[in-house]
Amino acid sequence: MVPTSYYLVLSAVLFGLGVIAFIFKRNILTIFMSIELMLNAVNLAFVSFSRLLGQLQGQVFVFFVIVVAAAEAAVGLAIIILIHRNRGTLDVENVDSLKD
Amino acid sequence: MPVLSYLWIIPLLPLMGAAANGIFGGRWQKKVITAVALSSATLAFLLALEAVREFLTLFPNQIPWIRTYFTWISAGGFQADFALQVDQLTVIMLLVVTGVGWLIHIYSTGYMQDDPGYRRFFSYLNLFMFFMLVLILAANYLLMFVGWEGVGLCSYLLIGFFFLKQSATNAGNKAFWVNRIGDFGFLLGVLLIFRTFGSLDFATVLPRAAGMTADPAGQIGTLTAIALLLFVGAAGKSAQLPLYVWLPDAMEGPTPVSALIHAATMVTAGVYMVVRSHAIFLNAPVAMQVVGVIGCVTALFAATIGLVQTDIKKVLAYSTVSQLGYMFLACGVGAFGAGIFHLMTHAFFKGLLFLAAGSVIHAMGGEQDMRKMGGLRKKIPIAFWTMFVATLAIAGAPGFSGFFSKDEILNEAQVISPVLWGLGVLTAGLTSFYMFRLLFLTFFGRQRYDEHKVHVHESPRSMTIPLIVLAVLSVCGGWMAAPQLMGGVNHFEQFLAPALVTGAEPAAAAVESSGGGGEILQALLGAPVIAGLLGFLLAWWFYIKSPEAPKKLADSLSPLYKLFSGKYFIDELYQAAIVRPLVWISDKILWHAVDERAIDGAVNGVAFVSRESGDRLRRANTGNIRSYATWIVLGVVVFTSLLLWMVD
Amino acid sequence: MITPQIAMFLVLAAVTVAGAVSLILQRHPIHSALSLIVVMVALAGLYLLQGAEFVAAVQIIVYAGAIMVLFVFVIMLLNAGEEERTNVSRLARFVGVPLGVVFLAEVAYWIGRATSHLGSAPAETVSTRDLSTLLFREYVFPFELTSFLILIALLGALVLARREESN
Amino acid sequence: MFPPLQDLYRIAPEIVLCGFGMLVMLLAPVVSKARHDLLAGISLVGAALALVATFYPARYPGLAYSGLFRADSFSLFVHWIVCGAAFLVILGSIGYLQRDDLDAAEFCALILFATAGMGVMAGAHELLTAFIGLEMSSIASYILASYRRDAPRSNEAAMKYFLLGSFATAFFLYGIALSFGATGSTHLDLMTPLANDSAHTLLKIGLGFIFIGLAFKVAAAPFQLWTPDVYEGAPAPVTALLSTGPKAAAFALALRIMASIDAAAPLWFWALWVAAALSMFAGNLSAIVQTSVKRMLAYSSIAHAGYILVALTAAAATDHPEEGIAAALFYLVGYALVKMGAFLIVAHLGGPGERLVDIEDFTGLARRQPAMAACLSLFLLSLLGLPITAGFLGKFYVFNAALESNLIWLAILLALNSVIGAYYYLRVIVAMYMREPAAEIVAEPVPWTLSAVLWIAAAGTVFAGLFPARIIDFAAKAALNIR
Amino acid sequence: MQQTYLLSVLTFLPVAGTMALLLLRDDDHLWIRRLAMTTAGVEFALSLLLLRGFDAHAAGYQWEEFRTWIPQPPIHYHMGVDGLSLFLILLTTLLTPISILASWKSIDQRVKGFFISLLVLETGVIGVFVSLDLFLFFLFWEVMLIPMYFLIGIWGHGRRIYAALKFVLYTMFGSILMLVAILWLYRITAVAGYPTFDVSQLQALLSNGTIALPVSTEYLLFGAFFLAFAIKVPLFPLHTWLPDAHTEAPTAGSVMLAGVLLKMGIYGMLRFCLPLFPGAARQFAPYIAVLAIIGIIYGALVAMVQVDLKRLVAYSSVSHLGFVVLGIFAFHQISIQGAVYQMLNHGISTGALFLCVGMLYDRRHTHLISEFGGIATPMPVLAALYLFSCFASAGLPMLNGFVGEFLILAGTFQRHADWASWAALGVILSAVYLLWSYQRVFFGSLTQDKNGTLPDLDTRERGILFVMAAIILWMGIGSPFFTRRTEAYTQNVLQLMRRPQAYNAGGLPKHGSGSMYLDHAPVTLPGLDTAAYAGVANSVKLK
Repeated sequence: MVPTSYYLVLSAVLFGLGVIAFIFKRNILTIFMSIELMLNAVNLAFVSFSRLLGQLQGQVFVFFVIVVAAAEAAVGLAIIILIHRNRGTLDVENVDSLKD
Repeated sequence: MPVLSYLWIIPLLPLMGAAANGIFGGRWQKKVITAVALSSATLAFLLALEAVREFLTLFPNQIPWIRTYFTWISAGGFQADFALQVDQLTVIMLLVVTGVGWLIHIYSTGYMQDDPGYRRFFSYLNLFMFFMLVLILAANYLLMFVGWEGVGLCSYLLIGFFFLKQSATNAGNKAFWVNRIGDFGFLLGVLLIFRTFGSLDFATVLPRAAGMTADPAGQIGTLTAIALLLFVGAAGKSAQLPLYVWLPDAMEGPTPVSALIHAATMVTAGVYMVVRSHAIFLNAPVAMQVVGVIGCVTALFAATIGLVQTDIKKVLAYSTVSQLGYMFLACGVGAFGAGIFHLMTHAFFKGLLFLAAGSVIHAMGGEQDMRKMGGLRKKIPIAFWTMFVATLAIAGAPGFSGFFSKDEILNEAQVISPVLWGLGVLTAGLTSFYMFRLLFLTFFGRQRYDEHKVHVHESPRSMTIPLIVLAVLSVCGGWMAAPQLMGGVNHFEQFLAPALVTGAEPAAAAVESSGGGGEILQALLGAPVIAGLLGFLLAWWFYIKSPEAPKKLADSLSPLYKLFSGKYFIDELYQAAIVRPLVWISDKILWHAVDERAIDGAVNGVAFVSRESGDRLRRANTGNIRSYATWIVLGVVVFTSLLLWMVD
Repeated sequence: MITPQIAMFLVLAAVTVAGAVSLILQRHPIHSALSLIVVMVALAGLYLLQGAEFVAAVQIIVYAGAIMVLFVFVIMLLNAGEEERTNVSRLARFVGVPLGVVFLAEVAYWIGRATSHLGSAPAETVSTRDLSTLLFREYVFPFELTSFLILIALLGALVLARREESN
Repeated sequence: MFPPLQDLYRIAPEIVLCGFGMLVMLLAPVVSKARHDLLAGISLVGAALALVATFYPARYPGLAYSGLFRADSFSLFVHWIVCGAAFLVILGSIGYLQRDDLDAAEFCALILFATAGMGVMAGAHELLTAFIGLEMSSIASYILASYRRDAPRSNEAAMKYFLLGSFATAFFLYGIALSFGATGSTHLDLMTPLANDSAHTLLKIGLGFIFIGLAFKVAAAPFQLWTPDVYEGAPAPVTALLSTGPKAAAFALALRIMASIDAAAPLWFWALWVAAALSMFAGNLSAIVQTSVKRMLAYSSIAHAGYILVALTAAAATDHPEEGIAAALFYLVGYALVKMGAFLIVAHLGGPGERLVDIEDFTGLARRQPAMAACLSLFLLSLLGLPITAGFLGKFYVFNAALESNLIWLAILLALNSVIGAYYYLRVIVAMYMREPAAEIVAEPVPWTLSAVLWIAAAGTVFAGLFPARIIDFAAKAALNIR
Repeated sequence: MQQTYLLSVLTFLPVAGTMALLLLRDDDHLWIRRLAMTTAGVEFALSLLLLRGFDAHAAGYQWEEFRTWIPQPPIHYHMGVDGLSLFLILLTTLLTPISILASWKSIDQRVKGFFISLLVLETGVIGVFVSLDLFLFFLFWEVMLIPMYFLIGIWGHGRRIYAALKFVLYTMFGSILMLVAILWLYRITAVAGYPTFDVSQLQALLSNGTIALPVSTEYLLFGAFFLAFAIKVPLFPLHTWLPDAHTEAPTAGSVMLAGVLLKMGIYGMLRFCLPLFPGAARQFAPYIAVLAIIGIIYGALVAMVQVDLKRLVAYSSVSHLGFVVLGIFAFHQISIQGAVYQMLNHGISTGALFLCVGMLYDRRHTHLISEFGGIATPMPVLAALYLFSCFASAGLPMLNGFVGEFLILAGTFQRHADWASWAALGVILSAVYLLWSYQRVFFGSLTQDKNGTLPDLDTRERGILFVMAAIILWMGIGSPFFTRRTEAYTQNVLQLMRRPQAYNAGGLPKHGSGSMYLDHAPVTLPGLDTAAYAGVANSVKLK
């Protein structure tokens, strides 16, 4: 059988990669994707924990997370569209009129 | 005892006069003002006489006669009452102050006739009378200090009376400040007295002080400290070295003021105070020596300056300083009685001198430089004769008042130390020299003024009468001591003695007994008289016989002459050594450097630093979310590491 | 020793990580999106491996299917081009990315260290019934809330995306 | 298997809020645009009713929905704050919405939903429920932040808030996952580490991440950088909401976790300490150099988060956390009132498009609109912490708590910071009262709704500043019943 | 104790006045002035009642009012008057109408606001003097800042905003630390089992040894309190806010500032620092005395070289208050009485000086000495009264200044002859800077012909200054009237400073306990299993 720690480490790695992506990417869309990546990592953690502990909650949480992700996606994409509409760019680094 | 029991009336009268004139006088015309001022002074004098009469009827055990009217200050264990006291010493001072003061009031009505500040002048003058009376009637040191400061105030006001003149106001400030330095000493002395005796009443302090064992010679014990501190005050008020500098400048004031305040009464307050505290001084040998030496040196020092002054009032001013020196010399050698005696006679003849000089100036239309006078003998005979009498008196011509007092002082000094005596005699010679110089320059020789510019005229009666009265006093003011020469008793001393024997063993009395009883001839041919004579002859030689002589002498001894005429450059010294540095330090260092740079700089610095750091901090908000995310991750890493590594 | 499951896991894990890395490295958002989809599919596989079939299914259908399609759709809509590697924020570039790596290392290390000894749990498959009972009994409250969450999302999309009728 | 009635009672406020939210949404299409202020009125009623509805949880306290939700005096207190905030924001923004003709319907609906989310956070007794509540309020706020669709700054604010917010949420969620793994449960009262020795580390990381997620929400340094941008860019009424409701809810959640999970407090103590200190300085110092009042207030709210964190630190430091908790709650009340008022005033004075929010534009306000200036001064003074205002007593209690836990140094830092704060608050007063206006600005008439809000806020501030007894007593009760 | 309301009335009457003012139209200046004046007048009249009913021999507080205000932490609305505060209140109620009169004409901008601030200020100050609860005290202490801030900032001159900010920030810096100290003290009492903010109770607890502060704690507490008060006084080197504030403030502001606000610092020292922390006070007395003496001399010297009259007077305040602080920290009954008396004197004579300067300013709109010269010719009356005030503040006998200074010196000299001797130097210097500036302003011939036409004082101004002069004279001659009433206080404070060797614990009824809410019965709501809630307070296990 596969030791749980493998899954957990994998989820940690994915989460970390998500974080790196968030900082590294410039396109708002991809940044948003990196958030999705992080959420997925969390899901993995949930699933493997639920399996480890033999409790189903973990898996239930995954549904909730997915729903939340969906909601965020709807709103986030709408905001992104607005940004693109008003500024004609998706590069976060050009969206910095609010500062200091 | 109508007056003695209501003693407060005497000082109150002049105060009322001052208040009335000062506050309401604006609307009154001159007559009323004159009436108010004069009546208050006159009444005060009359009541003083009555008081003296009543005093003479008292039994010895009722003396000192003390009346307490109300509590002025009381806090914790401390209490100072508004209490007046009369004893022999007070009586003398009372007569001098009210009497001379009264005369000078009269004189002033004439002298200030045309001055716009007439009302102001008289309210000040009355106020002065009030404070002076408080000073001498006070029954404790604190109330005495009230009068002490008060007369200082009035002197400030009256010196700066012509406040449009820069020099006058400067002189006023100088007088007040220098006096304040003295008062600083006096105040500390008073504090020390309170700390030592737990009270400030003469009636408590002096007997105790007398009862204490004297500080060993050459050492500074409590009593000596007190005595010295008090003497600092005295030196300030009575213009002794090194605090005399204000008195010559004080001549900026109107002449009657110079006569009353800066010759007859206020400046002698120091002497009075020392005599009043003689019980303390007697047990403080070091202090006694200091007083004597300072007095003697001042006498000589001022006399030398007086030799070469050309301003008639300046001469008199320095002579005043010198004479005050005599009085302190007397105190220093324990002859307090003699000191007071000289104080009195000096009040007569020096007051007279000033008033006469005043009427000369009046006659000359304000001219004070003797070199521009001369030959006034015929034009203003009264001024001349009175002044002549006064000169004889101050020069110590036998029979005149000055003769007795000065002679006595020197006798006493002789007993204590020949050196002091020698210097005293020398001073006597100088005194008669500069006084006759003044007389000759002013009244003899050819007239050195322009007949058409100034028409010399005799003063109005209001001015001449006081002159004559004072002249009479200057002649016979000293006769009370005369019998002594015939081996009799010195009535003055005898009268004063009870006030001076609060001490367990009155040194004064001892000295006196040893000093007394010389016979006439010795006295008449005594060194002082000789010296005086020499001085007179010298003056006659210089200013009548060969008027060009002084010039020659001045050239031959030019450095000495410069030193004298430059007043030993003491003022310049003070300016350079004290005043300017103080101002510079306060301005450049304390204010600008410390206050503005250092302290405020620090305060504003804090504000600046926080603003700067704020500016740095807000730079973190680049507006770029990638950097924000970086910060967040930074926080995450730090905090998780904190948790994982640190916390456990 | 490598059991089939472990081998399976390793493969899937490799795919996931590769997908994630390519998500980072791809310049064109569409490629990133696709690599994300890869990640999700692989994750679904991992769920299956752990016997969470239903979750795996949802993962494929909702996540990869619905959400990512939405992404792709938006990318097309805005025809977002390649992202040019601007580097306005030096902080992010020189501090942020390394920090990210540090973070990854730290968390992975600690979790690995902490759970290394846990060993493995049997992969008995979860019955959907139990899942649903749990969801509709215990967790009915958050479940209801999620409905409002979606309502909010709808509202948001409505508010934000619609154009002013005025212009 | 319908949930028992009591459970419904216990979430009555949320039901009311969501119900009215939906009602407004349903009415929106049928009511003509012109009459949308009617809908605002309806949602106002909703908020008010929600306040009233808190009577039920007060009447039937206890755990609901198999222990996911908990109604007690603590959640009650927080409910009052958030519902009150919602009420005031809606009332205060009516005029604003009309002026900038923004649609009132969705605006109010979103506020109601967000508030419901906050309510859930306040009462949540289980982490995932809390998470859902958090998401409700957050997502709603993302939308609200970009409510001025065609204002680039508004969108930008929304974008930043959204991306960073979800970023932080991911951490929060990961934290939940890890602590779930460590304790085998997400019910706050059951979360004790499992016997195995992996649990401790996992719980550490988990709670650490949860802390970070919450710290982000309450705008505590070093997670605060989004705050000024978002607060400045978002429409001022939304800023008013953001700076009060969600913050209060997040603090409530943090307190709840801290008090319920035994491991949390000692783990968080140092983090709280550092965050408090950093936030105070970061907020105050950067606020000094601001030229825009709106942004300055944003920074000041960071500083105030720091002050409240001091109270939390105090609570974490002792086994008698009541004083810390009570202080935090009281502070939140005063703070919410004041910040609400201040931002609404800025919203009004900003004029169409909120262009006039610089200090320069406030010069001579005392002449133009004395009442307005007086109110703003009162609020600023309260933020500055001068007596007879709620702000002072808030600080007073925070100090008290800090000292009770022997956090002398933190107290002294707090003291220094309130002096620094004085500097920039007074600068605004200087501008309003002591400078002559640079440019001539025409004063707009104040809509009665806004003035009503301002009066309420001002009165509340002074009242709480003079007679805090009731409030602090209830806060104390809440603190005692937090678990 | 019998409940009276006089103190509350005194405290809040001015605020009531401001409420009335708010009803008036903004431009109805005449009636605004009249109303303000009436309020202040009535206030003064009422405050005289205090004097009448005051029992000079009672040691404790009189006219006490005691009501519970905030139950947790136990904060009481506790007011009372003793010899210390009595005359300070009278001073306040006297100076307020005076400054209203003084600004009758000179304030024509935003008149309403001005008088409102002035009256609120009065409330704040009186509140400070009457409150016997640390919390209440601090409340008034801070409230008072705001009106003053406005007075300086709105109606001031020149760099008024800088000055106002400086004033507030300086004061706040001190007072916020004091707040921390207050709370710390409260915690200590709470832990000891007697939680209280009540001043008299604290004094009792500490002096009868029920609570013994650890030395280091006492030092820190003393430091925090003293810092706040020293800034207010102000004590060198914390004085630099004063010259700015004074120079820029309007006349009324300066009068209140110098007359009353500075006294709050002294009051604080006497009311709190000495009785509560005698050990620390004794420990630090030498250093404080040195600072005070530096202040005396430094202030005088800097005043000497000022070019701006108001600045000069401001620095003279630094010098004078140095005397007061010295007197306090000599711990001698005489000197403390002197200090109390001297702060009244300073209020009057410096107030008078500021009024005079203000009258000059009204005519010429400048404070620069160089702008004047020879003013005595056109304005003899002002010249006379100004000189009078100068001598009052220079400590001329028979005027008020002397009595205070002398008592301070006399008392100090008993213990520390050296301190007194140094301090006495101030007596010389004060004469120097006052008379020198006076000469430059009033004496000599007119330097500028526009000064030649200045009108002399009108009836209102004369009235003001005559009143001040009369008081100066009275206080100079009739000092026992005051000292008799402050005697009991000084004895009391020195009594409180003695600490018994043996502690008699349980001197007071023990109520409450360490934590703020432990005496709250844990609240149990129906429907909850009360077990989970019982004794919650202790059950939260944190380490």
